[in-house]
This record gives sequence, C-alpha cells and structure tokens, in this order.
Amino acid sequence: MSILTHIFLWPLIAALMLVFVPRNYRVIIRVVALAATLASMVLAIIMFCQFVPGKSGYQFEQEIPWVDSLGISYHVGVDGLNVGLILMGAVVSFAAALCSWEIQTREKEFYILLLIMSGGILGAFASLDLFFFYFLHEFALVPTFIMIGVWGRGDRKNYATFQITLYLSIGALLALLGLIALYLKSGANTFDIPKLIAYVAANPMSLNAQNFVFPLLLFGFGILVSLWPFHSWAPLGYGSAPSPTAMIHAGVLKKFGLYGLIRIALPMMPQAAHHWMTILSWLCLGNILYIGWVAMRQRDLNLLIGNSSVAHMGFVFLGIASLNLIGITGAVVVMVAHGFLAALTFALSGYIYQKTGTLHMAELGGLCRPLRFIGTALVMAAMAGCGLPGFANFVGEVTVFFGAWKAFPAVITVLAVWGALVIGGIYMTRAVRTVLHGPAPDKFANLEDASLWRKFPYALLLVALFVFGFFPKLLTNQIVPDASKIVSIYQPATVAGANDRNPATVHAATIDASTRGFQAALDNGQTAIENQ
Amino acid sequence: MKLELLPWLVLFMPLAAAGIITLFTLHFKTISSFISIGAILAGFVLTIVFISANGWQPAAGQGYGGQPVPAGESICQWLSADGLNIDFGIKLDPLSLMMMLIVTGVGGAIHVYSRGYMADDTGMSRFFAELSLFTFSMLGIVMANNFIEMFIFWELVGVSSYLLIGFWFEKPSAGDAAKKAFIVNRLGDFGFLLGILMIWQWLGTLNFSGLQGPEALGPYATIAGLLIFCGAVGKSAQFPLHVWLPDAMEGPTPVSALIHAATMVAAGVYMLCRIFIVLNPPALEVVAYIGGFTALLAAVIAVQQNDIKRIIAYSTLSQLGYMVMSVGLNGRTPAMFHLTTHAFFKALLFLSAGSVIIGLHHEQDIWKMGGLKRKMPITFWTFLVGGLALSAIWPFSGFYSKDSILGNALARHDFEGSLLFAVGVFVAALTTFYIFRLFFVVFCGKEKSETASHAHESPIVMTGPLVILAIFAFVGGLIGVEGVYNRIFMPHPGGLETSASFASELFGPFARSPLASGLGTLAFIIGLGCAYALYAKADKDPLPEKLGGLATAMKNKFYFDEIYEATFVRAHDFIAAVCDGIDRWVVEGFCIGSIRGGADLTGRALRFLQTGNLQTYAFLFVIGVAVALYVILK
Amino acid sequence: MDLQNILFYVFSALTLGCGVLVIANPFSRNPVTSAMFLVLTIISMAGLFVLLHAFFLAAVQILVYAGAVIVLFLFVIMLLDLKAEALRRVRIYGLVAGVVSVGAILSIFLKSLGSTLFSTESPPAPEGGPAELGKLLFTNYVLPFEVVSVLLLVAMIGVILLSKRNLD
Amino acid sequence: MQIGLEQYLTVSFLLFALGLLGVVMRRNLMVIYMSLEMMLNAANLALVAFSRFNDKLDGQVVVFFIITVAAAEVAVGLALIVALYRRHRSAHVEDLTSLKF
Amino acid sequence: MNASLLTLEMWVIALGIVLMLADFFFAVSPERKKALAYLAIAALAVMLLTLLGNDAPTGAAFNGAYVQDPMAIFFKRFFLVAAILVLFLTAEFSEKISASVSEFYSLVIFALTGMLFAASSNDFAMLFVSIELITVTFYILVGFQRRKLSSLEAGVKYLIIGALSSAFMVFGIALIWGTTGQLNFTELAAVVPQYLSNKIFLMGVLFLLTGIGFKISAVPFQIWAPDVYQGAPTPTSAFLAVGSKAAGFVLLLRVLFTAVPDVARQWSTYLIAISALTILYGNLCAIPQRNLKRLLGYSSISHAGYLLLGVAALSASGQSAVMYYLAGYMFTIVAAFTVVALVMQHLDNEDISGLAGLNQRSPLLATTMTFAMVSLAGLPPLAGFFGKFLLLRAVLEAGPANHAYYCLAFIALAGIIISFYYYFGVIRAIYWSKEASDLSPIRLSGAAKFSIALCIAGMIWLGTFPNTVVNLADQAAQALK
Repeated sequence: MSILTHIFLWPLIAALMLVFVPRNYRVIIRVVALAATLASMVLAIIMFCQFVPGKSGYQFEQEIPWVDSLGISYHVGVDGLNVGLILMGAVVSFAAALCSWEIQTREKEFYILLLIMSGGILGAFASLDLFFFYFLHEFALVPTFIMIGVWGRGDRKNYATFQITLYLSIGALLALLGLIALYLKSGANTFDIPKLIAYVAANPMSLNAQNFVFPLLLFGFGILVSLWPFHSWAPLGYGSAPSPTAMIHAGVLKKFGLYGLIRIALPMMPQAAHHWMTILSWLCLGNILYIGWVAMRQRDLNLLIGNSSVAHMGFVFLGIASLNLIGITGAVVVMVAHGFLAALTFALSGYIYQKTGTLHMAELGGLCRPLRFIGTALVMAAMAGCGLPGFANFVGEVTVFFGAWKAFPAVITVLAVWGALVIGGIYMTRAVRTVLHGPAPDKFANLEDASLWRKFPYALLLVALFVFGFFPKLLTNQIVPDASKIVSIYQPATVAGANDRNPATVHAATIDASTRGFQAALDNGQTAIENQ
Repeated sequence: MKLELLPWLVLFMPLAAAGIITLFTLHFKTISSFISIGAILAGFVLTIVFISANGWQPAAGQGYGGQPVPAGESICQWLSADGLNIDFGIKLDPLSLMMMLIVTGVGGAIHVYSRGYMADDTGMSRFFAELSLFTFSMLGIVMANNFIEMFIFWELVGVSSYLLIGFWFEKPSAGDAAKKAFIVNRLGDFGFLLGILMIWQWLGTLNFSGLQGPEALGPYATIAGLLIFCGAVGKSAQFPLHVWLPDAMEGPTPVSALIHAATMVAAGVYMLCRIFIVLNPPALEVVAYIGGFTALLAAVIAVQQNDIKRIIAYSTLSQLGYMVMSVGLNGRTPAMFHLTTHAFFKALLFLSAGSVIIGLHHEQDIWKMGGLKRKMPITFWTFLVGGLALSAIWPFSGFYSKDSILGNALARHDFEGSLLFAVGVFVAALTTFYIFRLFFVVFCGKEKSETASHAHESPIVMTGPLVILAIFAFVGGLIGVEGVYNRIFMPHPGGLETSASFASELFGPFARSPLASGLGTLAFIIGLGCAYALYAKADKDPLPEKLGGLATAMKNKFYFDEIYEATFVRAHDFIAAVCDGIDRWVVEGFCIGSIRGGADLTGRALRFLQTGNLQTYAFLFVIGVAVALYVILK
Repeated sequence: MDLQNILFYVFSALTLGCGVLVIANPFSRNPVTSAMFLVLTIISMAGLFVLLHAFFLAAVQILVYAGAVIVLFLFVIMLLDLKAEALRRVRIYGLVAGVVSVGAILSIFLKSLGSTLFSTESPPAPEGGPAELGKLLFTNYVLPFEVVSVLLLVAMIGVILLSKRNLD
Repeated sequence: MQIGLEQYLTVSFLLFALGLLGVVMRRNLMVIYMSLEMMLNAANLALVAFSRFNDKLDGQVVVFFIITVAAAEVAVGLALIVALYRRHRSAHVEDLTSLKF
Repeated sequence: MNASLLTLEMWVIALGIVLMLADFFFAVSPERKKALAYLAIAALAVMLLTLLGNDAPTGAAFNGAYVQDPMAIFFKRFFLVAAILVLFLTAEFSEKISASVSEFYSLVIFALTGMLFAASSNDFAMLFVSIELITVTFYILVGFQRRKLSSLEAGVKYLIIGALSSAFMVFGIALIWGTTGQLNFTELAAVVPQYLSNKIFLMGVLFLLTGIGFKISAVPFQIWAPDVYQGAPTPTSAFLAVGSKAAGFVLLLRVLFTAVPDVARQWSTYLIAISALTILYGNLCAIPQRNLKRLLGYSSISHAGYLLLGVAALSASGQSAVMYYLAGYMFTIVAAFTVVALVMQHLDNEDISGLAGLNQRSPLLATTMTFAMVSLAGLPPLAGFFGKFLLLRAVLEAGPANHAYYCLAFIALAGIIISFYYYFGVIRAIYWSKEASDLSPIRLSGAAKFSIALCIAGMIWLGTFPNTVVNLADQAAQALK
C-alpha cells in the first residue's frame, strides 16, 4: 500500500468515522479531524523527504485495476511536479483543521466536509489516472459549495454560493468533457496518464483532435483557476466562505486546474498548446493587471485578498504559457508558494473577522497594536503577496519572469513585472496601511491576540513560506527533471519560437567559462544554442 | 577557525539577532538592544580582523561542485533551471570590504545611539529587530556576487526601511510615508528587474564576475544600462523618484541617519560602481545629468525648508546627486570616496539633529529653536563639525571627497564636465548657505520658543557616538579611503597614493586641481557670508519677501508631490475604478445575471404548458405527434 | 361494380358517419347518444370485417364491443347521469386547434398512403374462422394469451378495488 | 374499380382521425374514452384489412388481443372515472385541474 | 420450445396470486399486512438469487417471441430489485392505504410480471400485451388512494394519456405488421432495409415509438409525468419512475436496435433532438418547483433525457451506459421517494419546506436525501456521476460521425448545471432553512432503515466500484446485436 494512499485516505476514513460520532462530542470530533490531517501531513513530509529527485518514472507508485472495460485503474504516484503540491496540500489541510475552531455551529458536518475536501484533493493530486484525477477533485469540490452556503458569512452569501457553484461546475464539466474527449481521441483506450502520454508520444493526435480537446481543457481548468475573464466567482466566494474553506479551496483545490494543464494538456497536445499558449499569455495579463487594479479598489479585506489570489494565478498561467523549463518550474513553485500564502492570508482575515466582526477596511485600523502577532503575520503575508524575497512566492515569480522573458515578446513580461512589483505593492501596502497602521479605534483597543495554540497554524504556514523562500532548491531540484521531460517535446518548437535575440550568448558563455568553470560553460553554451 | 567563514558570519549575525529578538526577547527591551548592537559591532570587529588577515584583496574562496571561483568569492547554488543559474555567494574586494566597514562601523555607532534615543519607547525591541534586519539586508547588497542576490537584498532593504519609516505606525503621516517610500522604491525596482532580465538574456549569466562591456549587449546596451540605473534612481532617491526621501523623515531619527543618510540611499551609487562596466557612454551621460540636476534641485529646495530633519534630508539628496553625477562622469573613486565621507558627516548631522530633537521633546521646527549653543554644547560642536564637513571646507573630510568629484569633472575638459562642474560649485555654495542657515537659526541667536529655553544636553550614550562620528567626519578624508577604492577602480601604480607623505596627502587637492579646490573654498565663503548676513540674528525667515513666488515654490518642493498625485496615482486609481466597474456591472452583473435570469424565466414560462387540463395535454400530445410526423415524413 | 364494393361503401360510410356523430353530434351532446352511435359504428365495422373474411372477429366485435363494452359505458353513463357537458358551450379556439392538428395528421396520413402503392389484386382470402385463429392462438401466441389472462385478472382486481363502497 | 387495401386503410385512417378529434375536442371523460375506443377500432380495421391482403392470420390474432385488452382497459378506466365522479361530482376535464404547473 | 425459461415469471405470477389470496385469511391486522410485504420481499429475493444467479439459462422460446438473453436477465434482475425496494417503501406507506394494502402488494407484483415479460419480449404481440399489463396495473396503482382527489385525478390523467398513447402504439403495430408482415423483431430486422422509404412503415415505427415515448416520458410525450408523480401514492410514483421507465427503455432498446436498427441510424438526428429537448424541458421546468414529488417528476423527465443520450449514441457503449445509469437511478430515486414518504406522511402537500430541520428530526433521512440529490445531480462519489460519465463518453464517442453529438454533449452539460440549482435547493431546505415548523424526531422502523441502507449502499457501491455492473451492462449491450 503506497504511502500516497495513506496520505489521502486517512482524512476520508476520518470523515467516515465522524459520521458515526454523536454531534455533541465536540472534542472527539475535533481531535479525530486534527489527528487525521496531522497524520497525512506527517506522512506527506516523510514522503517529500524520501522523494529522490530526477529518478526516472514515478515514485511511491501503486496500481489497482478498477474498471477493466474502460481501462480505468486506481493508480497513484508522484514525480517532481506533484510532490510539492501534495506536501503543500497536506500542510494547508492541517492548518485549516486547526483554524476551524472559528466554526461554532454544526461542527460535525463541517469537519466531515473539511476532511472530504482535503482528502479528496490530495488524492486528486496523487492520482495518475484521468478518471480518479477528476473524480477525486470533484468529490472535494462539492463540499465547498455546501460549506459556503451553510457556514458562509456576509449578506451576499447566497449569491456567492450560486455563482461559485455555477462557475466551478461549468469549469469542472468542461474539463470532464475534455478529459473524455482526450481519452477517446487519443485512441489509447486507457485512462492511465503515463500510458496515455507514452501512447500519444508514439502516435500523436491529429491537429483537429488537439484543437478540439485542448481548449476544453484549457478553459475548463481555466475556469477552475479563475482565469480572466472567468474569475468573478473567486473573490466573492472567498469573501463569503468560512476561512478554513477559503484556505483549502484557494490554497489547494485551485491548483488542480493548473496541475492538470501541466500534467495532462501540455505533454499530450504540443501543437495545440503552442497555438493556445500565445492567447493564454495575454489572458493571464488580464489576471495580473486587471485583477490587480480591481483589487486596488476593494474596500473589504477579504475581497482584496481574494482578488490578489486571483491575480497571483496569472503568474502561474504565465509560467505555463511560456512552455519552457524555467517558466514551468517557476509556475510549479508559485503554485506551492501561493498555496501556503493564500491559506495564511485567509486564516488571518478569518481571525480578524472573528475578533472585530467586520472586514470592512474603513472600519478597521491600527490593529497592529492590539493584535501584535496577527498584525505582524499579516504584514508578512502582504509582503509575500507583493513578491518580497525571502518568501517562496518571490522565487516562483522571478523564475516565471525569466521564463516568460525567454518565451514572449518583451511587452508581456514588462507588464507582468509592473503588475507584480508596482500594482501588487500598491494594494498590499494600502491594505496594511488601512487595516494595521494608523490610529486604532477605541473599540479595538483591547482585542485579544492569538493564544499560543492558535498561533500555531499561522506559524506553520509562515515557516513553510520561509523555508521554500530561502532554499528554493528543495523544490526546484525535484521539479526540474520531470518538468524537463514535459518541455522536451517543445524544444524544437521553442527554437522556432520568438526567442532568438541574443547572438552574444555564446561569447558570454566562453567568458563565463573562465570564471565559472567548464561545467557552467557547458550549461550556458547549451542555453545559448537553444536560444538561437 | 577558517577565515573564509568570517564574512558569512558578519552577514548572518544581524539576521540571527533579528530572528532571536522577534521570536524570544520581544518583551525584554534591554536584552534585545544588546543582542542587536552586539551583532553589528561584532560584525565590525570581524570585518577588521578579516581585512587585517586577508588584506583588501582576498584569495579565491570556495564554490560548489568543485568549480573554480573568481578571487574573493565563495558561492553556493541557490536555484538552477536550465538557462537560469542563480547563486548565493559573497564577493569580497576592496569595494565591498570598505562598504562592510562603513555599514557595520557607522551602523554600529548609530545602533548605540538609538539605545539612548529610543530608551523610552515601548517598541524598542521591535525597533532593534528591524534595525538588525536592515543591517543584514544592507550587508547582503554589499556582498552580493550576482544580480538576483543583489535584487533580493535590494528589496529587503526596501522593506526594512518601510518597516522603520512606519515604526510609529499609529501616526497616519508615518504610515503614509512608509507606503510612499515602498511604492516609489518599487517603481525603481521595476526598472532594475527588467534590466537584470536583459542582462541575463544577452550575457547568459547573472554573476558580476561574468559582466562584460556594453558591446556585448548589442543594440540594447543603453536601454539595459538605464533600466539598471532605474534601480539606483529609486533607491538613491534621484530625480524624478526623489519624493519619498523627505517624507521618510517620519521615521525615528537614527533610522534617518542610518538608512536615509549613511547606507541604504548610498546603495544605488554602490550598485552603479559595481556594474559600471555595462554602462555605455550615452547611459553614463544620462546618469551624470540626472545626478547633477538632483544635486541642484535638492539644494535649492533645502534653502526654504524649516523642518530640521527635512533640511538635512534634502542635503542628503543633493549629496547623493553629487555621487551619481560623479559616477556618470566616470569617476567611481570620487563617488565612493564621497559616499564614505558623507556617511560619516551626514550620520553625524542627523544624530546631532536627533539629539536636538530629543532635547526639545520632539520639536522639529527650526524657528522654534535657537540659542542651543549654551544648553547643548557637545551637540553644538559635533553639529558644527558635521556642517563644516558637509560644506566641504579644508581640512574637513567633505573637502577632499567633494573636491575630487569636482576635480574629476573638470578633468574631462568637455562641455558636459564643465557644465556639471559649474553646477557642482554653485550647489556647494548653496549647501554651505542652507546648512549654516540651519546652524545659525538653531544654535545661535536667542530662544525662539518655550521648549527651546528648557532644552538639555543628551545622555552620554548618545553624545558618545556623536563624538566618534565627529572625529571621522573631521579626518575621514585623510585615512586612505580613496587609496582603497583606487585599488580596484584604477589599479595602476599612480593610484596607490598611500605611499605618499601625509603632508602631500593633506594638501593634495590644491596641488592636483587648484581651480576646483579654489572655487570650492570661494563657494564656501560666499555661502557662509550670505547665511551669516541673513540668519545670524534673524528670528523669522527674511528670504520669502526677497524671493517672493520662487520662495513659496521652493518651500513646496516645486510641487512634485502634487504633480505625481495628479498623474501617476490618479491614473492608477482611474484605471482601477474602470476595471472594478466592468467587473461589477458587466461580468458579474450582466453576464451572470442574464444567464441566471434567462434560465429562471424560461423555466417559469415553460411551466405554463402544464395547465393541468387534460385536453391541453392531449392536444400537446397530438401536436407532438403531428410535428414528428411532419419532420420525418415531410 | 359488384355487391362487395357496394357493401364496402355502405359500411364504411356508416362507420364514418356514425363516428362523426359519436364525437360531434349537432343535435344532442348527451353522452348516451354518443354511446349509441358508437354501437352503430362498431356494428358497421363488423360488416367490414365480414367483407374482409374475418368472420370470427366480426362476431367477437359485436359480442364484446357492442355487447359488453358499450353496455358498460351506458351503465356508467346512466349511473353518473352526465348532463353537465350539455350546458357548457364549445370553446371555438380549442375546436379550431383540434381540427387543425388532427387535419394535419390526417393529411400526412393520406399523402403517405397515396405515395405508397399496394398490390391491387386481392390474394386468395384466408379463412378467418375460429378454428384457424384458435390454432394460431394456442400455438404461436399462447404466451401473449396467458399474459392477457393475467391482465384480465389485474383488471378484475382493479375494478373491484376502485369501486368498493368503503373508502378505506 | 376494385376495392383494395388502400380503401380500407383510408377508412381506418379516417376513423382514427375522428377518434383523435374526439379526444382533443370533447371535454366529457366518457366521450373522450369512447373516442379512444374508436381509435382502437381503427387499428383493428387496419389489422384485419392487412391480414386479408397479406394473406396472414397473425393480424387477426393481434386484433383478438387488442379487443380483449381494450375491454379490460375500459373496465378499469370506467371504474376510475366512477370513483372520481363519486369523489368529485364531475366527469369533466376542466374540473380536473388541481394538479398543475 | 423450452418453457423452462419462464420459471421466474411463473413464480412471480404465483406470488402475486398468493398475496392476493393471503389477504382473506392471513392479513387480518396491519402488522400482518406488513409481514405479508416482507414475505413477498423475501420471496422475490430468493427468486433473484436462485433463478437469476450467475448461471441463469439463456435462449429463446415461443419461436422467438420470448428471449432470455443477457439483456433480459440484466433488466429482470433490475426489476426484481426495484420491486423489492418499492415493496419496502409500500410497507412504510401502508397506513395510508391500509384497507387494501395487500392488493397493492399483489398489483406491484403483477406490474413486475409485466415488466419481466417486457424485458424479454421479442415480438410486437408480446410487446403490446406486456406494456398493456404494466400500464393497466399502473392505472389502478396511480388512482389507488381514492380518498385523495389528487390521486384519482392523476389516475384519470394517466388513464387518458396512456390510452391515447397505446392507441397510437397499436396503430403503429398494425402499420408495421401490415407493411412488412413481420411481428417478430429479429425477423423484422432482416427485411427492414427494403422498407426504409416506405412512409406507411415509417409512420408505424413512429407511432410505436410514441407509445414507448409515453412510458419513458420523453418530450413531446412527457406532459403527464409531473401531474401523475405528484398525485400518485408515493410508492407508485417511485415504481413509475423506476420500473415503468425502465420497461419503456428496455422495449425502446429492443425495438430500435433489434427490430429496426436501420431506421434508428436513419433517425439519429431526431433522437439527438428529442434527447436534448427532454433534458432541457425537465431541468428548466424544475427550477421554480416547490412541490417535492412534482420536482422529482420533472427531474425524472430530465433523467429520461440523459438516458436518451445513451440511446441516441447508437452504440454498444451507449446502451450499456443506459443500463448502468438506470441501475444507479433506481437506488437514488427510490431513496428519494422513501424519504418523501416517510417525511411527508403527515403533511397534506409535499412542499419542499416540509423538509425543514430534517437533519435534526432524523439525521439518517437527511443524509439519505442529501445522497440522493447529490447522486441525481451527478456528483462523485455516487452512482449518478459514473452514469453521466459513461453517457457523456458514449455521446462524445459518436461525435466524429455526426457533429450534432457535440452540441448534445454541451446541452447535457447545461442541463446538469441547471439541475444543481434545484437539487442543492432541496439540500439547502434540509440543512439551513429557517422556518422549521415541527422538530419532532421521526421514528424509523428497522425495515425502513434497512431499505434506506440498501439504497445508500447501492448508490455508493455503484459509484465507487462500478466494475461489476459495467461488465454486466456491456454483456447485455453485446447481446442486443
């Protein structure tokens, strides 16, 4: 039994157990939920440490035939692309479970749904079978709607529920169509992703087939990731969601679509990808700039955070769209980093809401004084949000910029950098200024700061951000080998691509060689050759 | 122990200090302060030890993967994906070592000073944590061996200055100032990052050791150079991004001294010298003019400011302008030399001003001071030394550095050089004028307010650093700083002037460029004269009625803030409003609304088929059959 | 123009005429008259059956339909004394709609009927007597026959249930 | 002319249409039900005619079934209508609109 | 001629008669009547296990009028399980119809007989009589609650429309037989190609399909469904939704793919259109619906549309998808109706608000309803999801042949999304509606708990371990050729 199975099965089993626990045994309910998520987090960390970067194929694999006639099998495994995501998902789930103390009503149902969410999405990330990949994500998605509907906050709760349900269902179903179409048109008659990739590599799909399937996947997954202009569900939904839900959804579930693009769409449909990625590169500017501007206008902290998390998705899309190793590596790093960050910000805003009863920025102010820890954490989160070094986000974003610079005409990268550095800076500092700085209203004079136990989730997430921000190699060394497998089919294309602007690189490489030794010279020489 | 480790230690001790303070000793002010001060002073000592052991030009450090690394670097890989190799390394050469000395030395003095200055502030632990964080980031900039690493610390100093400016975050003005500083710096970094991207694209490497002349950058050399320069413009508050620095005075005075006078704002100049090789003549020209203009503009504005710290802030701007100008005029040694001396005397000036402010219980308007000579003698003298050094009169340190800048400008014998030389001389006069305006108004004459009359001298913990800095501000020009910089900037025998006798050193400038030094001295005399004539006895500013509109324009900093408010900020807000409107009304309102309403209406309409009347049902049934028949059989 | 043809026209005219009178009787809209005309329709149709050599079915038609079904109808009508509809006026638009729709169907009927050609020569007529039918019924069609018996049983139960006096 | 299948089919079609018309037009459940019977009879006629001209008896067997089933159906249907009338005092479709929308 | 194939049917008929007779001397008290139901259930279970075990004999009887092929067996198993679940439901419902409940049981059994015959009928005479057996039985079952006017009204409506449709069907049979001279499906299939342009023949097929369309409530013959579902006694509605619809589908499959495959191919576009319209009609009308049983009526229309997806795909995978989907749909819809029966028993109307506070009154029922709705909405991990997955797969598979299939797939998506709207409305009413009138806990008998558990288990099992059923359905679909 693979460790992966344990990682995502424990929360589900716990959810099943909770069904039979009477609703008034609150302590037991919480303990079970925490224990399960903790277990999966510990297992995920172990898995992450045991993972051997660059080893060919998948690790911790397990395969059980499921529906033979359709070629569906239960197949889990990790490579560099999803190992980080699984770790992130497990950590965030645990943090979310910890943050669920803010839920006072119908705890039993809440914890059950929360466990379903975390277990399902971890399974989705772990699974190497198209069917289970989709199945488990959808399984994790449904509780989101119910949680927002039942435990949501704010007067637009119902509308938010309606909208998020509508959008995400459309997205998921489009993706489903795309996956089925992929399965049919590839002709491999299996849902097993590695087999599919191998098969398609051997006998590629026709251009028509690709151009039919790829948009379905792109926009299906895109809607799930709030790709501009299909984003309007996200801020509203997160604004009215209870914070644990927002944490898991914005942090983990949202990454599913991106992961799907990288894992499934890119390796199988190179030609279509080329055609669509240019479009995507402009759409993601919509995320980065447009949503950034929208975020500047927000008067509600949660809406601002929601918008900013939508804007961050733009960087991932940009990295994916660049279709080169640097960009995709960066994209994956941003996915992981943003997972932690989004969870952190929503947890913090949840705390503030719980203490002050409002997230309307005009009513807040000067919270750094009473809530010293929360305030500091929020400042850190804001800084991470506008891509400050030291946090994992910076690593990912800067890598994405390098990838995009290599792939696209300069203007795209220029605008993206503007969005990241300037616009991000503006709305984040505005938020800090209005919420944390300035004179504190008297009614907030003696709010109680987070107690030691409640500091834990925030600290956990911050530590994660710092660790990957200081030692990005922990992630990149695992990502690069497998990402390079994916981009390898794009290399001839990138030569054709708009990327031959530097004759001097070879020269540079030789100069470099004198300083950095022959190995480095070789690398740069290669890049130079690729770049021409 | 291995000496190679010392620099790493110097770099990371402040970070450790910051971490320890935040995590453990937030509630113990004294311990926190000692940790922080200890970290930076230890850094100072270790740096000296290292230099004395390895000399100014250390041998090869170590790299990863057994690769040979250039002299003085020790590297470890930070991130690598195919074309992109980002190292984390430290580069030790005279430039960085000297900067380390300045940062740790001056910084150390300021740390000690803050111990007294912040003594009665509840947030002192936080203050020292952030101060240590800043020290770490600044050292990082200095020691960085590649662009990304420098950019990382570049951003980190930005954020630590953000935190320190906003230290008293309850004050709305402080919060706003912090925000402004951050965003304006971000504008600069925007260009910087793009410049880095271009460098990487063309040179395929990010390491400073891999840099090559502008010809390697092909047609884009100028753009790349200027983009990089943007970073310096933001950080060193050059025109047009100079607006944040005066506001930054909202922070505690030690912060102004350390970050906004001695070290951080100088980082831009340092960076320019570091990557000087990639700048091509056109770019350099722009750099020079920007610098010169900033120097002039700031000096003019300074003449009409009444806030003691703002005056010094503007003088900082104009001195930075000197340095940038000098870099643009291909004089890196003068620039760095002036940076060093400026660090001494500007820190000194700020700290003295801080001591005045403390003495007057946070009174900052110079027209409410006066007659402090008797009440705060030490401060008086130290301030005088600082002022003389700033206004560059022989034999104060400022004289040598500024003179070498002017001399360098004159030595070019071209229009650009001469023009900027003239500007420099004029600015020198202005400098003397405004600093002594300040000096006379604050220290001489009679008390102009109640608080002034009850002023008192500051404790030793504050005056001590003042004295030390005063000494350096005095002799700073003669301790061979210039020689150290010459080691890398012009490594020909003529550069090594340490061998020369002290006397020739002392009068060197007059021998080298009599014109420059002569005019400089003349400028000083004129400035001092005017200042004395106007302000020695004045208890209100006589200039406004003399200058009229110009004075008000100067007072209002030539309305730069207002202009930016009206253009940049407005534009962003407008676009934001538009996007928000689209989002709210078109996407959410119209699209979603119509889909939802459409489905709902169709549903309600269709239900009216179900009249409940059997006959209608039968009728519909028959219609259905009829249609089907018609469709199928035509 | 032999006797068969004449009889055909007579019977079909009767069938259709009475059919019309069943659904739209200009003189009375009393269900009883409709029922009576239905009897006539069925009887004349039995005549057509005879012309088609389906003697047994003709008998069954008269016995079962005219003898049982319609009598049942009459019983019920008497039981319920349905005068109500007589008082209600016909809804014109409903009538028009009905006529149009049914007319459409009918036109398609006849069009397609005209378009398909049948063999006009009449083959040697099969003897639709009881013996032949019975043979078929109890060999090939015994299974449907049995099912129909179940159906009759169900109908019996149903009728008893639905018209029991005591509402449970 | 020779009377062939066509004529018989025409008659049965007409009869069927008449029944249909009755179902659509009349509002008395009894009469509607009679019209339905007419439609069944039209089918019977068609079957018998076909079996005559196809020279097969299966059609007549089916007619046999149809008649039986029709009888059963009528019994049940009338029982229902009676029950309804008892409960509702009306056998009129326009009074049967409690279930709608 | 091996009549041994009919053993099952014979036993079932016998059971029906026994039940009816038992009423006279055995079922004197309500408890005993309930016991009668459990006896019937046990008997059916035994038949399911013994007569339709894995080695159920296959073959044909009565010169091809009756076939016992994998598909017949699949559907017979299906009908038996459905009858068992419905009998459980009836037992819970019995006090509403206490006087003649045992007749109700026997009628259910007789309807079951009709369905069993329909499952293996292979010629038009069989088709006609079995459909009539089902329909006539349902006339009675729908109008069973004579105390309620709505029940009678539903009965009469079902009667008239049913009779109308069967008239069409009979006429269709007449025309088909008249033109081709064939009553047997298999023999008919051989001669169909030469009649493809014969309008009388096509008309006949159309009328036949009209009759079947009425049973599966496909547009434009869906109009009766909401009224009847609402008015009929709840067990009857459940049986209508499951049994009668499934019988319609088994006949539809047989007719389309065994009897007139060429016509089916010729009409694929019309099938697509019908399916699309049915989906949209059902879902759109359900949006503003407040009456739960009526809502389920509309949703059953939409599900008929989904099922037609598989039929329209004209492929083996489509047919097997239909069968799988029916299996999942059975557990789901019976669960839903069981909850309705148990919760709404004492309410006069089945307004959704009646569910308010159900999660306090009976968590089990609340969970069941939620599961049912989630499964109907087609969300993992329940049966509905995998069913829709298979159907969509079948449709997309047919895509290259005719691009209308892609549009059909998108319309199906639209329908599914619309359906979320009202299914979640039900869930919301259960969990967070304010106006909970009474919060008295609901007592559940062991049998009820058992049947509910059965339904939930079925939903989850089909959803998570679909392999077995999918394989069975595949075999059945293969046999259809």
